[in-house]
Amino acid sequence: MKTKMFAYLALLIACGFSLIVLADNHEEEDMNKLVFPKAYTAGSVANGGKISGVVKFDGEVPEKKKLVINKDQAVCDAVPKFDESLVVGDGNVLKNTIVYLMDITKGKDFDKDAKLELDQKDCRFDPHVQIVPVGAVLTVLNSDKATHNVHIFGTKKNNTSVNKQQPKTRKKMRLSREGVAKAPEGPVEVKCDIHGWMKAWIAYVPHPYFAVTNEKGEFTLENVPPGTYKLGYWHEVCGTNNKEPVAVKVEAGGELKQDFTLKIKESK
Amino acid sequence: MKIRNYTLLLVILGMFSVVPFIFAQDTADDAEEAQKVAAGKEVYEKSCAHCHGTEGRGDGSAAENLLPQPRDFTRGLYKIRSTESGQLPTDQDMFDIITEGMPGTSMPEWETALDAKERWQVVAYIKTFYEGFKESETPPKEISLKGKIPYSKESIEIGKELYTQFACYECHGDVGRGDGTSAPTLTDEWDYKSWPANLHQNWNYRGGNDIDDIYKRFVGGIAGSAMPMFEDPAFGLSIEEAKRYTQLDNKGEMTAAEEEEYTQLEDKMANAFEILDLINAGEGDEEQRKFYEESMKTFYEKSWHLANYVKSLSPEKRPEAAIGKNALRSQYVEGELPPMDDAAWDTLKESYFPLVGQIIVEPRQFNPTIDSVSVKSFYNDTEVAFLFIWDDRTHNTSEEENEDTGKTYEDAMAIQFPVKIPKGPTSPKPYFLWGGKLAVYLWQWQASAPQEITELTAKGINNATVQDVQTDIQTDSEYTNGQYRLWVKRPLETGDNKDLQLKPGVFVPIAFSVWDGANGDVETKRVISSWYSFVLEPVPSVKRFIYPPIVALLSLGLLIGLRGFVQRRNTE
Amino acid sequence: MCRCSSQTKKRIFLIIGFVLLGFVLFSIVPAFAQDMTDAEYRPFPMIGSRNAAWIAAQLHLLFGAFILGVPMFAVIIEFIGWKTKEERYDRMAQEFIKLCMGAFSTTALLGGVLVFILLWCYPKVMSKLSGIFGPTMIFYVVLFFGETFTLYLYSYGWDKMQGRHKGWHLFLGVLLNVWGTAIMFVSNTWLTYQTSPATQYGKLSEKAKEGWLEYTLSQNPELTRAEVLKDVTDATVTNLHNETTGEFLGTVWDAVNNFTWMPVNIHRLIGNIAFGGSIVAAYAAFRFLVAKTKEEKAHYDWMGYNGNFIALCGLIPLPFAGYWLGREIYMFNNTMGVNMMGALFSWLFIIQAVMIGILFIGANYYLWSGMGRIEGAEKYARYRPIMIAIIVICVGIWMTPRTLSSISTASEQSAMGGSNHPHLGWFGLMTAKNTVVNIVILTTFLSFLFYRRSGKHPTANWKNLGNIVISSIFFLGVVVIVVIGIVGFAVESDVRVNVLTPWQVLVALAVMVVVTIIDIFMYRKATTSGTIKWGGMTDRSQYVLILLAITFTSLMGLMGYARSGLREGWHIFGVMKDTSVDAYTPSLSSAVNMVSIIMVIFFALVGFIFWLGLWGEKKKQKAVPTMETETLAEGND
Amino acid sequence: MKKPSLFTICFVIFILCWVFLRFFIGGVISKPIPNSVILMYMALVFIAILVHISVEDTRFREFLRPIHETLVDENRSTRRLVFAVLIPLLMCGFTYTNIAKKANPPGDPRTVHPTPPDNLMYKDIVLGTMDKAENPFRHYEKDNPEAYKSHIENGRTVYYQNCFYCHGDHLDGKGHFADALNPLPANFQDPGVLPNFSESFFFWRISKGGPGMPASGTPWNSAMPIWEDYLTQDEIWEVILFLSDYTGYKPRTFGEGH
Repeated sequence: MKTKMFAYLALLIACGFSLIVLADNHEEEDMNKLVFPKAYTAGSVANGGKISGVVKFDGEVPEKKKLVINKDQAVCDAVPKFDESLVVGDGNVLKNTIVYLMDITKGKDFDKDAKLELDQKDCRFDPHVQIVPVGAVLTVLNSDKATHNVHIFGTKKNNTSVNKQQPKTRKKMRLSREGVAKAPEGPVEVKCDIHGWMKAWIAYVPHPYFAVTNEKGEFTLENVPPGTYKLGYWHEVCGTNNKEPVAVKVEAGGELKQDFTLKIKESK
Repeated sequence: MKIRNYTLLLVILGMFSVVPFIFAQDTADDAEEAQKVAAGKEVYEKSCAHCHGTEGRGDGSAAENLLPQPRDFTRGLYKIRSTESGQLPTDQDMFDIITEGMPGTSMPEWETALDAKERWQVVAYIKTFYEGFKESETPPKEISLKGKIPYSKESIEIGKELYTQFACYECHGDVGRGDGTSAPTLTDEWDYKSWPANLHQNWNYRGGNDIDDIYKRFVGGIAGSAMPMFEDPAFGLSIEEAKRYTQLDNKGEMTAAEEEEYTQLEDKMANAFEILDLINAGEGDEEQRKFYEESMKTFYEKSWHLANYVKSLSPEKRPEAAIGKNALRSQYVEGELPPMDDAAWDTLKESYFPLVGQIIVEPRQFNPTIDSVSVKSFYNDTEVAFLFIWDDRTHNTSEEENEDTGKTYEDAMAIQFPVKIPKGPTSPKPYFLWGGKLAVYLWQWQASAPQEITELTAKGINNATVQDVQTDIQTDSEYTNGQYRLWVKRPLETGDNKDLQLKPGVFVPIAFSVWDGANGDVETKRVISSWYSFVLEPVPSVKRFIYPPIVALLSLGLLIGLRGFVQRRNTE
Repeated sequence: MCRCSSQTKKRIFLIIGFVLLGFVLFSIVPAFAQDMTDAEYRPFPMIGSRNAAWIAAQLHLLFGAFILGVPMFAVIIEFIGWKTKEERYDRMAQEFIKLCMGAFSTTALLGGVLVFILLWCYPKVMSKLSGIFGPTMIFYVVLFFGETFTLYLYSYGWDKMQGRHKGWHLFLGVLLNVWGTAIMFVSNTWLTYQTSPATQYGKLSEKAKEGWLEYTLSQNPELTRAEVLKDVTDATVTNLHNETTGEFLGTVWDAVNNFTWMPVNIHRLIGNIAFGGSIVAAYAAFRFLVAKTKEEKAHYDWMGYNGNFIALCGLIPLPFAGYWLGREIYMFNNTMGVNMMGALFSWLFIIQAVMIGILFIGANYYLWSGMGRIEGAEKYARYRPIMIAIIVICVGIWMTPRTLSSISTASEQSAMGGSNHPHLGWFGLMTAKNTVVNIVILTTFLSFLFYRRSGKHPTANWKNLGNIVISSIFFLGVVVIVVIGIVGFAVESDVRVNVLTPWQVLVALAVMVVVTIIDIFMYRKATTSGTIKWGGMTDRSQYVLILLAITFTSLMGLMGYARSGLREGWHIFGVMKDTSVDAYTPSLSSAVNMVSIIMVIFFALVGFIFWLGLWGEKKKQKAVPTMETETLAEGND
Repeated sequence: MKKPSLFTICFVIFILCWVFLRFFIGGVISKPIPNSVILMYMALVFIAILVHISVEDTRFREFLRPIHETLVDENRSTRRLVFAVLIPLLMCGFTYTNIAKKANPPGDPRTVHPTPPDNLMYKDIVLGTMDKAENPFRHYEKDNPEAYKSHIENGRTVYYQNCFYCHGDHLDGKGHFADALNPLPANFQDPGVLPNFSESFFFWRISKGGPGMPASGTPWNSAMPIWEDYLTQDEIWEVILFLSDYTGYKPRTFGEGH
């Protein structure tokens, strides 16, 4: 009798536990992605505020890892390349972090003139992290004398995978039909399978309040309509703050400073 | 379908009740669909869920050890489609895959296990895992097979040229054995290791191996994998122009005239790509559209040539395993046995030994990369020579220890014989996995010591010992274009009772173990074969000329005798 | 006896000498056994102990089968002759017994040789067996005495006890069969015990129950009496020995009444009849072929017919008896059953199937040939091709092996997709085999029915209706058998073995019984149109009779190998291990060789005995009864 | 047209039977039949024809007539000559091909159903005698269908994590590793497999695998792993439940009184 009861109890606990784990897992999936508002209306913004700041890295800065170039050395190994998943500049500033407003529903429109280019130069994607408005056209350049293939991973939300070869004869390729992201999501991985080390990220976004930190770790979000927002970030290895976004209050015409300090996400 | 036709008829005839009938038809269709999905769920859960997961995420209980991984249906990524890149598959595509399975993977053909109705139901159910199927209003655009170019020597020649132009070698290697320089780093979108196809083994093509299939894979890409949708690298150029361009491109120094020609061609292409982008974006004027269509025609033509070339690389069908009459037969030659590079080897037919992952003893190999080993052999009065040939996409000689496991991963090969040849069909052979109670005799070869063979005696896969007395076994080996060739020569008799002693005319069990370092093969993790047979084919005896005439004479005598007997009987 | 020639006397003395020699050898069993327990095995020179024992045992068994089988139908035929007052039956019965006489002494002698070999080579086993079966051995000797005595009285009193004393003579004949059957039953106990030394607890004697209980408790001190007794009624008690002391725990009856005793008894009883009939038929065929006169030919044709008829009567129920035996073996020990049907001996059963196929085809052939000598039998000839087709197809299914791994090349196997053929593999299953064997039996029965009807015209006014009824019964019977067979593929084997197959057998038997009854009534007052021209048989059909005898003999030899080999490494299965050099099961091919050698010896001996029988006859010209217009079938009704 | 002779008819029937077996049964409707089996069937056909023609004397004579004529008839000397050349030539050719034929390696005669030991063991634990050991979950089928179902589910997981590589998704012995195995893996969809053996027998074969085959099972050559090294007792019993549940075939049971 007793053993049976224990067994039941154990079973019950196990069930509960696995439920928690499952639920956790589910969340975990979203944890690595950006968070978008349900809807966004673009219009003109009068007297918007500005959010800026610096993203810093906290922790021991790992040594720069030189990529092993195992092929096309003549083209690809002319410039030494390093792993770009964690680029820390002087003063521990962190490059390639997306900082954005999570819950903005109304605001400015995208900059129509902005050039959306993903270059492949010296067998490296440039930029490493890129913001692409939903529905926009991305121009992929091939500045190398080598064949690449642009492999943008598919996602669950109807953004099917794109994988197009870009021969060295084709300097410019507009990813129009395939490249139009149908839904906001990301960032998604971009790879060149031919040169396995080439990697980049693209975020399909529905509104323009996204910024990627530069070499100095700086970001700026301009022309933000006054209001209270959740400020989020994403970084390739440091993850997101989706669980505890920073609340910011933007005053009309005001300027807000918000710095972040990121640590390497603990891998499970 | 029927309901729809029926309604259509009614719409035309019954002018007055159009609306309600359409409505009725819609709901009927919906109900039918719902029923189909429900039925499909049942079938799915019995037959598919163990690999693809109850929620279609490709995470069923069996998924752990499978490579390629079972399809994750929640992302709408389907490798084998008849539709263009970035598009969803047609229902027929999904039905076909279920029906025929995917060769070279763990996806079996379901044709015999499920009837057609059930398979369609499963298709309906699988589509519910991905919202994209519901949302897409227009049916996916199928790849047109128009303008197919017949399979011919000329076409294959052109295809071979294009193979380089299109940079297929990057992954598939110079001659197509999947040994391209990019091969070791390829992964799929789920970050699982994937290997480029060995184009010499078309029985492993996931989506079928006829020319149409190859063409579709080429034009439409293989979604989720590293195989991209191809772009004509010489778009806007004719095949001849493209050839010329490649010629010039490969030239180190160009004359001024050539330089100019080269620039011209480049401009032409740049221009063509420009137009291509415009058309893709839905822009472009009538003239540009015309140019685009012309150029695309050339591209499709090239694709057919390429498909023809790829088709030509593999044998017609997978070679028959070396059993029965296909057993490995060593041919007798007089005098010296030919060395590895001798042309004499080409005169022999290969015997084909399929290999599978060793999943009996830990560590196990569930995802083998080596498909088979082919063997040829010669012998003379004192010696026997073997040539072992197998495809391996990577050449791993690394003697460095792996940081994580502390093991070295290198390519290797072991050829296994029993120590004592079984006397007859009922006399037991040693256990096929390196022996057991009965011992086996092994030749072990490693890529790091390509000119050496070690003799082992084993009484179990983890119970092998290097023989104290090593017979002088001559070895030679090479690795080229994704293929190993290993040449071994040994005396027929060694005088060592731990070795196998060979005599012509006696069938000897033979088995293989092969390691692919790049696939993590080490120790018992390897690919293996079960026992096969080989024989030193005896020189045909003279008896075949002596006995037949005797038999003929005897039978004639018998006939005459019979006639005499009948005649006597008649007269009696 | 006084009328006998001096040569006959010589012969009699010879026979008596042989018998006595055998008897002496036999009677020293217990004496020998007691003293020789110290040596476990002694080698037999040249051929080895096992082969020696094998040859002697098998030969003894073949002769024994003959002398046990023949008197059974001799008595019946004698009775028929007495009642119908037809001398030819009486003559034939006497001729049978004469054949028997010669074989009898040989049997005794061989028995003696066998015992001697066993005692010499296997003293420990014999001591163990005689320890258990001591009383039965004495009983056996007594029976043997009775048998010998009765046989002599019966045979040599034949001519004297005609007329008034015929009733007494017949009684002697019956007594002879009682002795004979009892002898076989007794000797069967020893060898069945070796194979299956076990019985159900519920069937044990009180003494054995108590003994076993005590012993079990002493071996498992943690158990209580109640615990052991719980659900024990159905349990198979495999060991009736105290392993430490070697004491036998039950009465002799407990050892006798083991799992396979009765099935083997029945199987052998029927088998002996069939075997005896076939040997007699072969003898008749031989005499037919060498006969010089028409009368002689007619007589031996008739005798061959009768022999074959008897063999057929035995052959038809034989598979059912065999099935029962097999079932009991499964019941006793599943492993042994699997061994028999699926593993070690499975190929033997394919060979058996081939032989039984030959038997059935041969028997039918003989019947059809026989119809050639009956006027008015032609009208049944048109059914013959269909019947041939049915039998051949059924035999084909019957002999299709389940696993083709040893008779197909590797490439054939890969073409089939395994060692089983995807469709023919179904024929290899038991249910298919049971179905076809029932159909073959029914077809053979139909052949016989046609034979019986040949040359006769029923006068019953319901003859058309009767024919329709008979046809529908046949048709329905076959349909039911086939349906049961098909259902058999889908059900659990437990159901199949215990329900479906018995039903199939019952249906086949029912068809035969009902049809026979209807047929007898229909042809009660039949007019005859044709005559049987005895002696008008083809030579071919006589060779078939000889072939049948040979097949029977090999079949018995092979089945003996299976029954004995089933024990594998045991003298007494599960009780006493074979530790001799021969403690392995010989391969099928060596068994086939052995059986062939034994068969050759057997026929040489039989030929010699028959020749002895001819010896005395040469002088007196035999009066052969003239054949009348009657059919024999009538006489056998 | 002249009616063909009995001999011709028989000859044609014989050939037709062969064609039927070789190409129709062994081609159109099923897989090829091994030659030895065809030979066996053809022997039966031959016997059947022989029986039919020889059972009546008149017919036998009619059958033999063409042979007789060819042998002795004055008018048939051309035909006789043709046969006198043809038959020895055929025999000559037949002998030559037989002698010159390349020997094929011996097949793998393997005991399909090896004899199980008396006791059922899991590692060193005796689970009972082979006859008596029962599947501990089998009784749930009647008294607790829910639990029964869950054990089957466990069995399913065990199967698809361990067995299906060889025995196939559909339990038909056609897993993706099956091609290269010799002998081929067991096909549980075959009605001759599950119903003929007890669950204890399957437990034994699964737990001990190829290396655990008894000596009487030789020459064995099975790639079946020793599953007791990887699976628990319960898992083996569960996978047996799953096999029978999926295929609908019940392993052999022994009726009352055994």
